[in-house]
Amino acid sequence: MLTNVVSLVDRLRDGMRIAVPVDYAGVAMAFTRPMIARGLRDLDLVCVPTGGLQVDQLIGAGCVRSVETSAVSLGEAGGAPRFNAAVKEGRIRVIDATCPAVHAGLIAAQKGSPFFPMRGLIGTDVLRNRPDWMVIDNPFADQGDPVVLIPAIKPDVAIFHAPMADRAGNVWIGRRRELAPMAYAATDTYVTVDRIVDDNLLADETTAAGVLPALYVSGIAHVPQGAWPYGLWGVYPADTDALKRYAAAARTQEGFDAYMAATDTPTEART
Amino acid sequence: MLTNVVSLVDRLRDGMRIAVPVDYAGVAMAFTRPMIARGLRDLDLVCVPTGGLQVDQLIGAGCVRSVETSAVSLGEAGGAPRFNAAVKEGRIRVIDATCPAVHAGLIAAQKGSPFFPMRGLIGTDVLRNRPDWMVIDNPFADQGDPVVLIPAIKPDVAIFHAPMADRAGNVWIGRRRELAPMAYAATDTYVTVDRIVDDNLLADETTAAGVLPALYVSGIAHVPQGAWPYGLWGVYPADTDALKRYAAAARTQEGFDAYMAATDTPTEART
Amino acid sequence: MTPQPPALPSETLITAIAALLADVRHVAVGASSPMPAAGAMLRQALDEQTRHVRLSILGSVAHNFFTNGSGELFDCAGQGRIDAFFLGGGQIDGQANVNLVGAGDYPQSKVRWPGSFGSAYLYFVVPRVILFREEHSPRVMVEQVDFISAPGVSPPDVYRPGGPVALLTGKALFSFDKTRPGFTLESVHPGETLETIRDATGFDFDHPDEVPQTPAPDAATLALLRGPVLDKLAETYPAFAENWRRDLAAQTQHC
Amino acid sequence: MTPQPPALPSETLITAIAALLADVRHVAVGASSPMPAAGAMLRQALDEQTRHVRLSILGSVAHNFFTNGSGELFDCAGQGRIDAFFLGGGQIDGQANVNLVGAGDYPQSKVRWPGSFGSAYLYFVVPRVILFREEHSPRVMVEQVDFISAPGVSPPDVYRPGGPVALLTGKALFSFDKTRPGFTLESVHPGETLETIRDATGFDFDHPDEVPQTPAPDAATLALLRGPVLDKLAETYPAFAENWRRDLAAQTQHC
Repeated sequence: MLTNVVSLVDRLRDGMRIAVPVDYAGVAMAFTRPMIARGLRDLDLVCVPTGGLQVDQLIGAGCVRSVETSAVSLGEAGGAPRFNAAVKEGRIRVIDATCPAVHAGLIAAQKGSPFFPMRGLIGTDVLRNRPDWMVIDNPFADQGDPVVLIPAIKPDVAIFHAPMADRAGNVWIGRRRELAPMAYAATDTYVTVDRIVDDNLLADETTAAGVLPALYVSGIAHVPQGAWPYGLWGVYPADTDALKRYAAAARTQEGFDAYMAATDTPTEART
Repeated sequence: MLTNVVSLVDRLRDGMRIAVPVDYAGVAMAFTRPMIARGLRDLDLVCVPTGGLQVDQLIGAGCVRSVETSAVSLGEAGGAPRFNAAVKEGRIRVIDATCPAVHAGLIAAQKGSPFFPMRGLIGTDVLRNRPDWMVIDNPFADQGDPVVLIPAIKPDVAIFHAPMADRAGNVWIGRRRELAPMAYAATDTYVTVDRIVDDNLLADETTAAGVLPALYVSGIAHVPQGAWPYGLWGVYPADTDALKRYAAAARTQEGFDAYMAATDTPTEART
Repeated sequence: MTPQPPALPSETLITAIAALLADVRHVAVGASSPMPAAGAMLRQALDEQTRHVRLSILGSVAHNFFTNGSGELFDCAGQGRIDAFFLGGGQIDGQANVNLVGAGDYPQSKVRWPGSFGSAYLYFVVPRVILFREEHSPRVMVEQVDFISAPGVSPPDVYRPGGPVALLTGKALFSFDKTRPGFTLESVHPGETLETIRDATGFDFDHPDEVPQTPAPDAATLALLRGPVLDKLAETYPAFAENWRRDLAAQTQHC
Repeated sequence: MTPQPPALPSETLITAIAALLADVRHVAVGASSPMPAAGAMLRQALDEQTRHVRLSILGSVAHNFFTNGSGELFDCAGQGRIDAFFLGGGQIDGQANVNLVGAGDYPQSKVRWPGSFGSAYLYFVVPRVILFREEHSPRVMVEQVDFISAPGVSPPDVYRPGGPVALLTGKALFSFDKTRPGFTLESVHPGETLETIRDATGFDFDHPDEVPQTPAPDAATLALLRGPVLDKLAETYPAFAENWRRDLAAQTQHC
């Protein structure tokens, strides 16, 4: 169960559907460069429910075929430059969603249900561009009451970064519970963690409350600060200056290539 | 937010739909006798997903009009005597469900969706006796693929017992997370707790992971051992002997009435 | 070393359960099901050198690997992450329909049982459902159940990756053929014959010409059962483990 | 005591936001929305003696009252537990449609913005959605959006307990009438007139004969803003709070 990043990335394949979490929920940034180095192609990314730096870098490196997402941006550091360029040039397929629809698709998969009904969406161009979603009349209503059905989202793989794991493979996600449905819905889940603890996290009811059980975890790699330059909820903040360095560099493909060819280091360690 | 059991029970009304948890997840037994003393009538109970002693006592005291449940029993202490008698005599309406259908109805309410689709159930007499459930053909399937739709369950009130709460009204439920959807789905949630802590449970990420936020909690009463004779998950076990004393007494209505008129005390304290 | 006392009936049952769990990765058992739990623990012990068999005991603090409340078992099963589960029933019929609700007319049943629990879902989605009921009598093994909590088979258009594979009772082991559909008597426990099974069973079933006897555990299996399995079981089912130890002691005295 | 410097334009906006939040019990704001957060904090301060106004700031550790992941906001809104929310938009049109996706043809937009986030849901279920965009120019306030992330109004058969009630910009405050549907100019900020608003707005709107000026905060409100609100805001939005303090200092020097 405990291994290293490269051996986990070796299990990824071209054309896989991969779920990644929102900026602040624990992005497994440590996977990104190994995924690019491996030359993965035609990945279908699912952002839960939005994407950022990792998505932008994988797109910039040509690994991505499609992105299902409610948004992609670098937050305070501005728009996602390689995502925006790829959309404009038609080099990737962007499948625009809205946050609760991504959650709805994962919940359907979690529950083993074929779809999940969702309010809202009627009359949006989001819905108009989703032939994979369906509108039916709510069969419980006396008269016409359109409701959108979101099909189950079943990623091949979910990847994320978490504060800690134990040696039995239990991962502590705390109140970032969107990570649990990602793992429930995915066939395999690969996790990087800041630390490995010796005690079983399920043995204490206080820590157990924040655990994603080993049952759903296929592999774990110990990577301190593995979310950098993103932060880790309640543990350390994002390195906004590093995000801005990337944003400035990646305005052009050449700038992106140069940035990725070099090594960036945490802003804090630079003085 | 912090008050006592009687003032919380005073907020209940005849005819309310009340959700109660499974035996081991924290039953607010301390509410039971005050509810009976108040003379509540025509309650519609929703067991999440099964019921036990509390349900049996409320039925025995004549407070209940209907029970939606996947089962009612006293576990090791045997069948639920007053429930079984009331069903046989047609004095209550039993709405038989199956565990995941109760969860599905609560999740639909949690998500603000009108219903939730569920596999299984086709061909069961459970489904045949639920005119409030519907079967449609999965619109995402190429050919006929029947799927059952469970309408949202929106209780007026959810009641349960938990290990602790803070003064801001946050309740720690740990990994008994079925209690959260109960509260999300209900209009009001009243909780008894074993202890009140001074620190805010959300201030620490480890405890926060197991918290039902105050946002969903309408009132809390401090009742040590408030689940007795049931236990509290990870804290103290059930008092099986007390359950057996009740089971023996409640075989007849007279026995039940006599038991409820007297005071029973924890077996441990009896020596 | 004193010779081991012969297998208790319950030890033979537990061994039969472990055999039915060959190759499963994850088995879930109910909170008050010591025998299935023991079978699963024996499976773990038998396979210890080669692979990890996951066992989830509902409602047990020590064997609970779930952290998302009582709904997680069903989610997990719906995701295809539970390979085997046990179901009982107040009535079981020859089509493998199970009734956990009551005998007689519904809803005012003559005898009311607790209710269907999760059977109306799990029976559909868990690939290997083992029907387990120690009482083997015509009032349990009926021709047709009075209430279908969960059906043995479903029409082809119904989503059904799971279903019953076997019925184990205190008297015999049956396999289930969903194409027919119906049960086939696989073996009878010590002391039983085709005739005694016929008398105790309210439904028709197939059987081989010669009905074999359910195998008793061999010495190595008995050692596992009475050692690590019994110790582990005692943590969750102390009363059951104590009875087991008492039965063993009684048998030793008679030897 | 030195006289307080006059209200900054941002302080007038924050005061207008607080007015729009009258009577709400629970307001949620986005992670990068310091002005709406300040408005909500002012509302809390104004009502402190009489009631508790709940404020959830998404992505903030200190102001996060959710424990069920990023989906809880939407669940909470769907349950009717969020009374007010703010939406921006790369484009906003006269029907209150908002576009957070991009300008030009979809999907290969000339300009691509991040995406719709939760707007396609929250706009339907939160009773009081306040459109807030400081830039008030014809390229933002358009006659018709290029992509509808979320529509201003819906046909009567669509479940829609929520929707837009107002549009607040750096120049003016509009109310929204969903029956017409359309915006009405309620007030202009200091330095603006009906004419400057017309020039800056790509859509038609109603207006009273005399357009009032957006009221500046009174002395008591200013004291709250520059005291507890600014202090509290600095915890979550340090850069914004620092700029605010700098602007106040610069203004004092000019007095």
